[in-house]
Amino acid sequence: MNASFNHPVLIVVVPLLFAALCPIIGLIRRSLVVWLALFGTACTSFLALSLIGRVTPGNDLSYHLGGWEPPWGIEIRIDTFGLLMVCVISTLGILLVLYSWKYMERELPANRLSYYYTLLMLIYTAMLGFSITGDIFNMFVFMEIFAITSYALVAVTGEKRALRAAFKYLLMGATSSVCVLLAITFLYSVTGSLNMLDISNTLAELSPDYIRVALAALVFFITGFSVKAALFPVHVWLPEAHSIAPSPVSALLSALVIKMGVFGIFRILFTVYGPGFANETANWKSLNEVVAWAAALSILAGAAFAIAQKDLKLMIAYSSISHIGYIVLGICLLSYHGTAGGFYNVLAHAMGKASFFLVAGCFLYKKGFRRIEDLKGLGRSMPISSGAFALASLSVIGLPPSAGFIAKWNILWGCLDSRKYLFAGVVLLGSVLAAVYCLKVVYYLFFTGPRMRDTRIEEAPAAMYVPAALLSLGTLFFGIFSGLILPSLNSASRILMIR
Amino acid sequence: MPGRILIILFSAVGTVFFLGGTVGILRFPDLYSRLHPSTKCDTLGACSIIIALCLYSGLSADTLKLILIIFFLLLSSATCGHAIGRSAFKHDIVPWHKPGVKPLPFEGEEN
Amino acid sequence: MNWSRIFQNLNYAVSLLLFLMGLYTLAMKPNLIKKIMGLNILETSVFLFIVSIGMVDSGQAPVMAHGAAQQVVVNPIPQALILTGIVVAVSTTAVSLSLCIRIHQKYGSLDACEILGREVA
Amino acid sequence: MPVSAMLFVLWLVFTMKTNREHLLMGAVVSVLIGFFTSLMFNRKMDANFSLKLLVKFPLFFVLLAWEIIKANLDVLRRVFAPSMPVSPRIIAFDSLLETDLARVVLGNSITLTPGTVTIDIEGSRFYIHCLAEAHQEDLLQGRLERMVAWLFSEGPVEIRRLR
Amino acid sequence: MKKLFVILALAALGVVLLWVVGKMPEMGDSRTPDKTHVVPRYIEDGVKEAGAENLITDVILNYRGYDTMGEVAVIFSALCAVIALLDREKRGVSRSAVDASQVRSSRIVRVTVRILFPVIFLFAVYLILHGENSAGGGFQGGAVIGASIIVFTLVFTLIESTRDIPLTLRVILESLSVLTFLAVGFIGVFKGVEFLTYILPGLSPGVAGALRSQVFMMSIEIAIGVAVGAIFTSIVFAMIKEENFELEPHIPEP
Amino acid sequence: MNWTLNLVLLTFLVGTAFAMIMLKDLLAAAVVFSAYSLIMAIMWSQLRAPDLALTEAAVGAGVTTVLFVITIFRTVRKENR
Amino acid sequence: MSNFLLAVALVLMVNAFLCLYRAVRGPAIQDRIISINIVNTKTLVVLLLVFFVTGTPQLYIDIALVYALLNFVVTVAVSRYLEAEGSELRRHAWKNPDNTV
Repeated sequence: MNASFNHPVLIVVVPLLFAALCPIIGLIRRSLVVWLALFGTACTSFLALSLIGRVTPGNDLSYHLGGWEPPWGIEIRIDTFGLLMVCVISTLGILLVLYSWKYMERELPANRLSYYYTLLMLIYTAMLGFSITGDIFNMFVFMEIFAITSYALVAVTGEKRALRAAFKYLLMGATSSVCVLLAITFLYSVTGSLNMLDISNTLAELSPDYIRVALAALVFFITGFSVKAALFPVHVWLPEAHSIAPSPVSALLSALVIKMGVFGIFRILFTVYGPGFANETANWKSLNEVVAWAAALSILAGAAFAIAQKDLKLMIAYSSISHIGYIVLGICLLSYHGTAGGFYNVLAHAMGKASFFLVAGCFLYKKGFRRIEDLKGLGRSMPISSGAFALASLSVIGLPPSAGFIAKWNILWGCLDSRKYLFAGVVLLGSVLAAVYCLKVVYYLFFTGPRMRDTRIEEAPAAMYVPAALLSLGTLFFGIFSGLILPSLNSASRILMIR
Repeated sequence: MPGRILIILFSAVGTVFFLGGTVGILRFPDLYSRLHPSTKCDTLGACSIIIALCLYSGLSADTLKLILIIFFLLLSSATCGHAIGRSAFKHDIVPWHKPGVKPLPFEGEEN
Repeated sequence: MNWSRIFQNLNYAVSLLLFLMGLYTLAMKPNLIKKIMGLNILETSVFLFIVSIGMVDSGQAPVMAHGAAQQVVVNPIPQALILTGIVVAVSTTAVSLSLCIRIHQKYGSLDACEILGREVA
Repeated sequence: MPVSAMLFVLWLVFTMKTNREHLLMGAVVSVLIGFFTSLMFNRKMDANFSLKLLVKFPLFFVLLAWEIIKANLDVLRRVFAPSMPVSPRIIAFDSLLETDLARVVLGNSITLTPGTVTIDIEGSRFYIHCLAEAHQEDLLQGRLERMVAWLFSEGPVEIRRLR
Repeated sequence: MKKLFVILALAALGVVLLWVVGKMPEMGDSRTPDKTHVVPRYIEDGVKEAGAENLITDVILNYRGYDTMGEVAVIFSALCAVIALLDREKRGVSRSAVDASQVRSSRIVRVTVRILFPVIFLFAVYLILHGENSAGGGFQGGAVIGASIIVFTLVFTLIESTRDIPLTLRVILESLSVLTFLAVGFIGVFKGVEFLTYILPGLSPGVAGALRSQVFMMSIEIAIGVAVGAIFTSIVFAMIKEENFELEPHIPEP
Repeated sequence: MNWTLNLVLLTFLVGTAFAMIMLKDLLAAAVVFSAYSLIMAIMWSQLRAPDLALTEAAVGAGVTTVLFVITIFRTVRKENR
Repeated sequence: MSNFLLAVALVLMVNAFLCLYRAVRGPAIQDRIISINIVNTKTLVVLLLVFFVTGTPQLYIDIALVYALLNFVVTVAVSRYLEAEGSELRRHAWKNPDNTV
């Protein structure tokens, strides 16, 4: 029993602790809350990164809460994918809190700032808990936490359209939560367990009477989670909510929260049901096909809508739909390259999209510009932000030295692997469309407007452009050093497919 | 067995009172008069059925709680009736009068 | 379809009916507060469903008295889950209602058609 | 403190246990809640309770119960009669009772007794809704008012005597 | 037209669901998978292992205590959400449709609330403290506390109520539930066992199971009760607040 | 679990839900909602779930409905259409 | 005996169903509140009957107590706001707020 024995649960508990402390500290000194939140996220990310050596593919880290063994108690189970999510969330968390420091000071009255940070810490708690839990009802509980907090975070400025967007989000999100609960009900009624592995074992030898119910549960799970992930037919809440929310919140929602929906789909399709269930019935595979089609449609629709937008943040939001499509497509290809690529895209998109939104926030903060046309020549007056945008757009498009390239390359490989050439075409077309909308912005930033001499450099505060720049450098880093993560993702996916 | 008869009696009486409350709610002409069956008949119906239950369970630990329920029911239903009536009064909802009867001064302007 | 079986599992059928009614309210009623009520119906219907699953005929409530002999007890797990579920429902309702208040302050209306333009979300 | 004592009795009724821990818990809880309540109500609470009231109250309750039963039978008769013999009206009268609590008890008793519902109290003036003329006369005889005056030992001497 | 379409779609969904439910385990059957797979252990050993006679309390506070921590976090986040949405510093004229602070409520209601308030409160405390051996528990008791204070606030005005429950105290009480949960969990962590394992600081693991659990469960229940009461109170205060709204233009969007 | 009572309760549940959906007056719908949750509480006790019944009673009668009422008075009383 | 009590509960539920008519129909909001109040009282009694028939009343009787205590919360809340609305209509109560005290 070594010192890091309790780290899995501490990842969830530490941000919760800081969330509870935030309002109390806020009463004493409001300016301290930011530092508290920063410290909390730093601790969390230290804990998360310290787990890296301990989880290897096929060798999950299991932690029994309260000392009750799994089917009876709740289990925390960290596999490679969960570990990836945890590291991404907690590392991005620090940067987003740092960014919020200056940005939110202007957006919110002082008395609500401490509650903003509380909500931020709570949403981290929920996402971390969601990623590493091994229990479906526990997953639902954490899903509700991040759902409620994200409704509030969208509307936190109290702006007119933000409220509308938040309400729309709330109605769809709450309905999807009910769908998930109903699915849990169905699944519980035929398996009698809530632990994922236990359910998976039970499903493999399910009595044929209950196959129908289990499939209904699967359908409801996927419906519910795809609303949270904003897949194509049910994406309608996303553009408004993500574009109107304050920029760090947009970055949070786009980079992390919708990934939770994807992760939910992944967990249900592979950890809970999995190929073992597929041996009983062909339905699992055909459902995978359906989801993959929805994902392909989201890739195209998201990119097409993004091209049509005039508003920068709205464009980025639609681009998120497209990228969620990539991730889900990769996961649903049933080829280990695809799954690894999908998860690599989680990393790449989290950094790239967060960088996009943060840069958009910088523009908004400094100049008050939202429209793409207004950005003319901003590349000269705000070089660091614009540079970060350009760098991140490499990753979003999927051009070679960036992480996005590695991700899309692997997804493409997966498509070819499983002989779905149509999907391969979709992936390529999506990249071309992404190039159109990203390069339009880059063009406006750097190749139009007044000449270099006429402009002074007016950069946003360092606390704002540093996170953005770091994130876009990160996309480059993980593009070049893809060997750090990709092999273990590959082998973990391979194990997943064999099981 | 006298206990049984008492229980049946009490619950029957309670049911009749409840029925009276329902019919009163449905039949009476206006809001204020509907207050009467709702506050009185219902409360007494509930009380008598609860007394029947007291008898049914015999003298046990629950009896005191049942009596407490009766007490709270009386208090709260009287208060509720008053509160509803007062809100209607504040809303200037004019009470219904029998066609032949000369209406009394409303709001007690003179009496 | 066997009628006696439906009658036995009436709770399932009714919670499905309530589920559909909640969905209908959520989709069709323009008023936001009405939508929230629909959401509540929706949630309650699922709660009813899962607790009905845990029911055992002639079972007792899962509270063991001191030194009681082994008795038939209904399944405590769904009840524990729904306890959490009710809390979640209340929280969602509180958040959505405060959103309603703010929306009314800004828009002067709670009608989804007026707020969202032509479409009814 | 009287509040706390009452609460302790209620606690006993709630728990139905007489272990030492439970009694101790009850004592602590009721003292705390008594303190909290007096804080919330600015210590106005304690003035109204006295031991005499505690003795008189059950008697009053019995009398009231009889009135309630009469009231119910009367309303029941009017409800079920095919012709529905009601002619509702609102009347106002001034009560001679002085304290808040007494007026409130009177108001609630009026609500619970024959064909009358208290609509409003403004100062000493009561607005009563009567279901029929008989109820109005019954009320204005002031029997209930005397009962309440007896219960709280207040008001002018002529109404303080019970009947 | 749209209505008809939606109704048809819902009917189709209903038929499909009925088709699915037709294959579900019968209601009331005691041999269904959910009652034979995991649950028997709870029923047979729950009281011995976990310490409370109420199996539901066992499940939510001991076997699945982590879920309950999540539940507490849910309600805490709801509170933060409501406050972040509604709390305003600027003063201004109320824009609500009805301004209830201008009218005092009826005296009968006031006195009744005055009588019933301590009783409801006491009952709430009773519910909190007796979650182990009968129905009740922290959340229910907290809800009743919240309801009692809500009634108080509605009948007396908000100013009278907020004066008596100061903001600072409320904020601390609200965080209390989460903090207590974490404290209880961390006791286990510091003793070198899993989070939320109920171990007393003085005792080594494995001694006097039921009693030990009861101490922890009781403290968690009390903390949840107090905090839920405070949270509901704060939510209602935030929603009711009439005189603290900034004056905003009230023009509907064209 | 008495099937007649169960049937009546379920009918009532659907009836109150229907009334809640159909009423144009939101305040009335909120008040009906309290009745709905009380019926739900009886359902819970029928299903041998005393804890749930208690929660539903406390929350439905005490908190949710009051939240609805407060919101309705802060916003609008009547549904437009 | 228990069958008789169940029959009483059934009759009460049917009664309550009739009351729902007034809740749907009632012209004024107060009518609806009255009828819902009646429904709630009946529900409470039915609850008690069900408990006693079930055989373990000590578990459930707290629920009835919660009802009895909280039954009037909703009514008081609604009527309180209705009063305020009414006085808003009449515009006299708040000019001299002391007259109702």
